Amino acid sequence: MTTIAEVNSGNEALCADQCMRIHQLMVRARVLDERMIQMSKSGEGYFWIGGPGEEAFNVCLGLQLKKGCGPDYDFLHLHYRSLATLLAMGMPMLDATRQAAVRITDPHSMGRNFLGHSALRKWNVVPVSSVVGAKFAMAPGTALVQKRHGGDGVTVVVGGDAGSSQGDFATCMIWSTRPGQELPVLMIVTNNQWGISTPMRSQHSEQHIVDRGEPFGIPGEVVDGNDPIASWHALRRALQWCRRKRRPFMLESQVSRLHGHSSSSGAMRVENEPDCLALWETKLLAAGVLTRASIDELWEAARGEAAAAVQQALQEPEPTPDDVRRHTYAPSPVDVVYPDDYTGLPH
Amino acid sequence: MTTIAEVNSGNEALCADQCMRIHQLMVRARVLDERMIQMSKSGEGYFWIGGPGEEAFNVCLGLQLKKGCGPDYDFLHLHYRSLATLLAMGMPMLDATRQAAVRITDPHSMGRNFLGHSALRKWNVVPVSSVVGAKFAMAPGTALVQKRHGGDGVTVVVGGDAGSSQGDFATCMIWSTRPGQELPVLMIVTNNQWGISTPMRSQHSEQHIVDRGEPFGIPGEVVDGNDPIASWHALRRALQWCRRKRRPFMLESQVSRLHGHSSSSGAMRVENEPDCLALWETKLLAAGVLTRASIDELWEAARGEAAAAVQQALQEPEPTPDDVRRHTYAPSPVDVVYPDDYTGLPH
Amino acid sequence: MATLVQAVRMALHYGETYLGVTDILGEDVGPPLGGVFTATQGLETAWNTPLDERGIVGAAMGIAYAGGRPVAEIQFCDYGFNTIDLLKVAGNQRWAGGGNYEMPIVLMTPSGSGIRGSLYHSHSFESWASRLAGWKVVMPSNALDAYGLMLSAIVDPNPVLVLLPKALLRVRGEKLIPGEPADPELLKQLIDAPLGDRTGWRPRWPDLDEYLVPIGTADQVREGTHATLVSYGRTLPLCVKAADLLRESDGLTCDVIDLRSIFPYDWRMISQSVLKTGRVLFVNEDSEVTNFGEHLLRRVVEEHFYDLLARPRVLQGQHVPGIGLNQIYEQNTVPQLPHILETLRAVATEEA
Amino acid sequence: MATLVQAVRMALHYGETYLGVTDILGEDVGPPLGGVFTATQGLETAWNTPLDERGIVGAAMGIAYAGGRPVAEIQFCDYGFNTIDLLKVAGNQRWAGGGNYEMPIVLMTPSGSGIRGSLYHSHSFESWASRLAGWKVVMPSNALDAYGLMLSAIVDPNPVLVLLPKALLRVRGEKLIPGEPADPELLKQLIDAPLGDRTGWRPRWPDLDEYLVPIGTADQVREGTHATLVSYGRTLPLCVKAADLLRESDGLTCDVIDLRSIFPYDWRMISQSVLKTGRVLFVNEDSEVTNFGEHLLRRVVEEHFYDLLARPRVLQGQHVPGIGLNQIYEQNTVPQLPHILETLRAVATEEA
Ligand SMILES: Cc1ncc(C[n+]2csc(CCOP(=O)(O)OP(=O)(O)O)c2C)c(N)n1
Ligand SMILES: Cc1ncc(C[n+]2csc(CCOP(=O)(O)OP(=O)(O)O)c2C)c(N)n1
Ligand SMILES: [Mg+2]
Ligand SMILES: [Mg+2]
Repeated sequence: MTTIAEVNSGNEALCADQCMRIHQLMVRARVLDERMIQMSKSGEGYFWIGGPGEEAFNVCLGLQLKKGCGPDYDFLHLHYRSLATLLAMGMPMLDATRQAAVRITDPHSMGRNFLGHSALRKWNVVPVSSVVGAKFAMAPGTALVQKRHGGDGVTVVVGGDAGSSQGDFATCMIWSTRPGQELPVLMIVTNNQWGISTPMRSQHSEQHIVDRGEPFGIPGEVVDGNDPIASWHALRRALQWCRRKRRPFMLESQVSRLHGHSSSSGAMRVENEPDCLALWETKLLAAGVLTRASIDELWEAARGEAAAAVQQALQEPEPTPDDVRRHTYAPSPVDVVYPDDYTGLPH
Repeated sequence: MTTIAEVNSGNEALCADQCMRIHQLMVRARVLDERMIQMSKSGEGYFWIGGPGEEAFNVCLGLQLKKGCGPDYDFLHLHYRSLATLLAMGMPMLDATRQAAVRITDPHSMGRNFLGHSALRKWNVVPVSSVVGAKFAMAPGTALVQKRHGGDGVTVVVGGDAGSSQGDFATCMIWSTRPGQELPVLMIVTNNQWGISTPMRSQHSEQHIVDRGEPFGIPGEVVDGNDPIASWHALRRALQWCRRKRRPFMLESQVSRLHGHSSSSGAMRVENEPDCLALWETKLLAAGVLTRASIDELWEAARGEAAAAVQQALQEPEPTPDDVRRHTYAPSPVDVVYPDDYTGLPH
Repeated sequence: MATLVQAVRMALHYGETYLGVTDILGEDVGPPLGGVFTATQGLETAWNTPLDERGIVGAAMGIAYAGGRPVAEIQFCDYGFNTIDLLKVAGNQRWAGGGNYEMPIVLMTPSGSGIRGSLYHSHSFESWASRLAGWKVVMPSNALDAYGLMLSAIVDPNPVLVLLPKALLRVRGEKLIPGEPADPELLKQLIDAPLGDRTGWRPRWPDLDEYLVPIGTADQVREGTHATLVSYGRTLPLCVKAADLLRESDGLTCDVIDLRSIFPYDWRMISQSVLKTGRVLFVNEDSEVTNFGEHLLRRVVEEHFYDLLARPRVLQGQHVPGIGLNQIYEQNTVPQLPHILETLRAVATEEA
Repeated sequence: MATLVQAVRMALHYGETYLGVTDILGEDVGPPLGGVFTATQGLETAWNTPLDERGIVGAAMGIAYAGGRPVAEIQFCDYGFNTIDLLKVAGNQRWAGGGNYEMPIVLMTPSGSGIRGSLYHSHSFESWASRLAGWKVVMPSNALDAYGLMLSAIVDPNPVLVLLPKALLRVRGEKLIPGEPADPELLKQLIDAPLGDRTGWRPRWPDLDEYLVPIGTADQVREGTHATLVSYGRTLPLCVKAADLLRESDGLTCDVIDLRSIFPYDWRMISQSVLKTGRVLFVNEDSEVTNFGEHLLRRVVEEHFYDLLARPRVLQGQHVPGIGLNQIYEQNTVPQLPHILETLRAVATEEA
C-alpha cells in the first residue's frame, strides 16, 4: 500500500507514510477518549473532558513540535482537549488513564486535577489550569526567554473560541508585539463554535478570531482542522514563521466537538458535526493508502492498548492522606519553616 | 468681531461664536488646572491630576453631550483628565476646587478621592475609579440599558493610551458588538503617547489604537485633539453614529500632556509638546475672532474665577471622624443590621 | 419540596416578575442550557454572555448605574478571582462617590466542595468575599432560605453576593416555598426543562409569594445548652447531624446556628448563645489562614473572653493550594462529619 | 544609611549580579523613571511593561517556567486585585502539577497607607495574600530587613510576595547593609538617579555582600515581660514607639516582635513570648473583617488559651470601602500611635 506516494487535499499534499502515521495517532486518541468517557460513566473515573473531533489538527501539531525540556525546545500552554497532541508527541496512553483514574501515579497531577490538565516538565508542557485565559497571559513569558536564549524554540498556546473573550487573549497579542521585542508565540484557537452551551456566533462578531491579530501585525490563518493535510501545512507554515522570524503568528483551526463539552454535559456523541477521523479514513481508503481491514486492525489494536492502559491504571495506588500537602512548596535553603515542603501551619 | 462667520481648519469649519465659546472654556479649564497644581504644591490640596493639553478635545466633547440623569441621556465613564469636559457641561469651578481641597462639600467624593475622580449623578457621570481599565468593562452595561430603553442616549467612555493595554479594553469591544446586540458606546482614547514615564511606542505596535476596532466592525477615527475644529467634527460624527446607529464607535484623540503625569511626578510644564490653547489663540487671532486684549481679559476673568473658587473651597468644612463610614451602604428595607448605613461591625 | 437550585430559579422568576429584575446574565445562563446547575432555566430575562467574568461583573455594574437591576452569575466562584478589583469597585463606588450612586446588583455563584470538582470547582469564596467592604454576602443552606435570601438580595439596593453551596444544590428543602406545589414531581414537570430539545419548552411557574429572609438574620436550627455551633452552606447540615449524634450518644445538646448571612452577620444571636453555653465552635470549609471563621472567633474573644468556659474553636479547611479530585484529597482537606463531631464533642466536654 | 527603597534597589542589583535575576519588570520600572518610588533605578535587567497587571504577573510566571528568575512589580498593591486568579495559579501550579515545576518568581508591591494616597494608594494586601496557598509573603519594616528579605525572596524557588510599606520607603535604616557606604550622601550620589536628564547616568554600585533574612524568622526588637506586641510594616515603628512610651510612662515593658515574614510566620517566637507574658496584641492596618491578625489570634487561642492572663487583642483598620484622602479619614481609619498606645496599655494592665 505504501507505494502510493502522496495524498492530496486542494493544492496540498502529504506523503502516504505521514498520512498513515497521522491516522494511527488519530485512532489511538479517539479510542482512548471514548474509553475514558466510559470510565467517567462507570465510576472508574470521575470526570472526562477531551478532544474527539480535534484529532486531525492536534496530531499534526504534536508531530511538528520540538520536544524537550528548556528554552531550546517548544513551550506548550495546552488546552484541556489536547490529548491527541500529547499522544503524537509520544505520551503513552497510560499517562492519560492514570489521570482519568485519579491515581497517585498520574504524572500530570498525582490524581489531583481533571483529565486533560496536563503537566510534563520533560516536554515543556506547563501545567494546564482550568482558568480559561490564564495561559494567554503566561505565554509571552516563556517566549521571551526563548527569544533571548536564541535557537528556534517557540511557545505554542492553545485555547478555545469562547476563551478568546478573556482579556488575556488581548494581553498575549500586545505583549508579543512590543516594538522591537516581538516574541515567537504561536497562538492557536481551536474553534469548535461552542463555549459549553453558548454558540460562538451569539457572542462574537469577528468574522475570524485571527482577524484580531491584524492591528498588531500578527499574521493569521484559518484552517480546516478536520483536514489533516491542510492542518499539517498550516501548522508547518505557522511554526516556521515563529521559529524563523521570532515573531507571533495566529492560527484558527475549525474543529468539531463530537462528544459535547465534557462528562458534566453527558459526553454523548453528537451527530451533526463532521468527524475528522471518518473523513480521513474515507479519504485514505479512496486514495488506496489504507484498506478497510487495515483500519479495523488499527482500531482493534488501539482498543486493546486503551483497555490495557485503563486496567493498568486501575491497579495502581491511590493517594493517601499524607499526600494532601505534597509539593505545595519546592525545597528552599532560605526558609526556616518550610525548608523542604509544606508541613501544615508554621510550628 | 463676531462678524467673522466661521473659522476653518482643513476642510472643516466652525462658526465664530462656537469658536469663542470653546476658547473661553479652554481658558477656564487651563487656568483652573494651573491653579490646582499650585494648590497641590502649596499644601492647599494634596494631589493634582488633570488635563492641561486636552482642553480642545475635552471641551468639544462636553459641549456635545446630552446632559441629564437616566438612560435618556448620555452616560459618562470619564478619565481623570476630563476637567474641561465637565466645565463645558456647566460644572462650576468650585466643584473641582472642593475636591482639590478635600472638603466635605466636594460633590464627587466628600473629600475622599483624588482630584479628577468625578461622580455626578445628575449628569450620569459615574464615579471615576483609579483602576485603569475598569470603566471599559462597565461601559457596555450602561449602553445596554440605553439601547433597550430607546431614545438616543449613548455611553461615552474615555481612557488613556496606556490603559488600552488592559484586557477590559477588549472586553468593551467584544461586549459592544455581540451579534444583534450591538451597543451605543463611544470609546474614546485620549492618546498623549505616555503612560506615566513609559512611551506608548515602546509598548504598542498598533499603528492606531482604533485599528483594534476593525475586526469587530467598530468604525474608528483618529483626530488631532489639539485642533478644536477637527475635534468638534470628529466628535460630532462619532456621537451621531452611536446615537443613530445604536452601535459602537472608536475615536482616538491625539493630545498633549503639558504638565506631566500628576503632582507625583512634579507637574512641571513641559516645553516640547504642542499647546492646543496657544495654537487656538493664534488661530483665532489670525482669523480676527479674538484680539489680544479680549484674550487677556478672558484669562484675567478666569484667574479671578479660579481664585474665588479656591478661596471659597478653603473656607468650607472638612470631614469629621463621623464621616468615615458614611455612604458605605444605601438604606435597605431588607437588612436588619444596616437598615440605614454602615454603623461599624454588626452588633 | 423544591431543591435548593429550583428555589433559586423560582426566586429569580419572582424577581423578574415582581421585583424589577431586568437582566440575569452569565455564561450559559440563557437558553438552551439555563445554567450549568439549571438555576436559570426558563427565565424571561436570562441571557448568555461571552466567556468573560470581568465583562459579566462590569456589565452588571453598568446596568445598575443606568437603572437596571441585574443578577449576574459567575459560573463557579473559582472563576471569579480575576474580578476582585471590580468587586471592590462595586463595593466602594458609593462610598468613594460620596453617595452619588447606589449599586443594586446581585452576584450569584456556586461555592464550596462536595461535587468532586477538583481544584477549580471546589473553592470556597466567603473569606475573600467578607473582606469586600460595601458588599453584603449571604449563603443559604436550604431551599426556603435560598428563596428568601435571593429575594432580599434582589430588593437590597447594595451589591449582594449570593453564595450557593454546590453540594446542596440538588437537596430538597423540608419547608414549602410559599406558592410551590407540595408534590416535587409536579414541580419538576412545571419548571424543569426537559432533556433534549427545548426549543418549544416554556416553564409553567407556580403562583409564588414573596418571602424575605432579612439580611443579617441567622437561623437557630437546634437548641441546646452545652455548646454553640455556628456554620453555613455545605457544612451546616453536617453540623446539625453532628449535634444530633452528640445528643444521642452523649446526651449533650447544642445551639446550632445557620448563619445564612455572612456579612452583615447576626452577632446578637451568636453572642446570646455564647453567653448561654460558654462554648463555641465555628465550622466552615474555607481554608484556614485568614478565614472568616477566625473573624467570628475574634469577635467572641473580644466580647466574651471572660464568659467562655472552654477554648473556643474554629474548624476549617486546610491551607493547601486546592482540593484534589481523588476523594482521598477532598476528604482530608475540608471538614467532614467525623471531624465536626469530634471537635464538637471536645468543645462541649472540655474541662473548664 | 540607606533608605528602605534604596535597600530594595541594592538587593535587586545584588540579585541580578549574583543570584541570577533575569528580569525586573513592571510599569515604569525601567528607564527613565526606575519605578514610581525609585526602587528600580539603574538596574541592568529592569524593563517597562504595558499597563497591564495581568500581563505582568503572567509574563513573570512564563519567564519562570522557561528558567528565568523574574522580579515583577505591581506599581501599587491596590492595582493587583485583577490578578488574584493568576496569583492563585502561581501558588497552586506546583501542587496541581504534582511537582512538575517550580515557580521562582518574586512579586514586589508597595502596600499600606501613610502617603496620603486616597483610596487607591493606601490598600493593605497582606490579609488577601496570606490566603494564597503556595505563596510566601514577607514585609520588611526597615532597610536592612528589606535587603535581606528581598535576597531571600530571590533565592527561594517558590513564589514570594514582597510587600513594601509605602510609608516607610524613604525612612533611613539604623543598621548598615553589608557593603553600603556609611555616608548617606555618598550613597545617594552613587545610586540615586539625578533629577532631569538621565540618559548618560549610570549608577555606581557599592560592593555589596550577601545578607539573607531567612523566610519565617521574626525579629524581636524590644524585650519585656508585661505584654507581647506583634506587628509588621508601617505600624511596626509605631508599636516600638508605643512600647517605649509605655515603659517611660508606666514602667511596663513589652516584647515587640517584627513579624517580617507573614507566611510562613515565626510561630515559635510568638508562642514563646505569649507563654512568657500571657498578654498579646496584634497590630496591623489591614481591614478588620477576615484579617490576618485574626488568624494569629486564632492560633494563640488554639494553643495558648489557658496560658493567657488577659484578653488577647487585635488592632486593625476599619471595615470601610477605602481610606479617604482628607487626613481626617485616614487618621480615623487605620491605627495610629495613640490607638496603639491605648490598646497596649489596656492589654498590659487588664486585671486577669
Ligand atoms: C475563567 C473561566 N471561566 C469559566 C470556566 C468554565 N468553563 C470551562 S470550559 C468553558 C467553555 C470554554 O469554551 P472554549 O474556550 O470555546 O473551549 P472549548 O471547551 O470549546 O474547547 C467554560 C465556560 C473556566 N474554566 N474558566
Ligand atoms: C490598573 C492600574 N494600574 C496602574 C495604575 C497607576 N497608573 C495611574 S495612571 C497610569 C498611566 C495611565 O496612562 P494612560 O492610560 O495613557 O493615561 P494618561 O495618564 O496618559 O492620560 C498608571 C500606570 C492605575 N491607576 N491602575
Ligand atoms: Mg469552543
Ligand atoms: Mg497616556
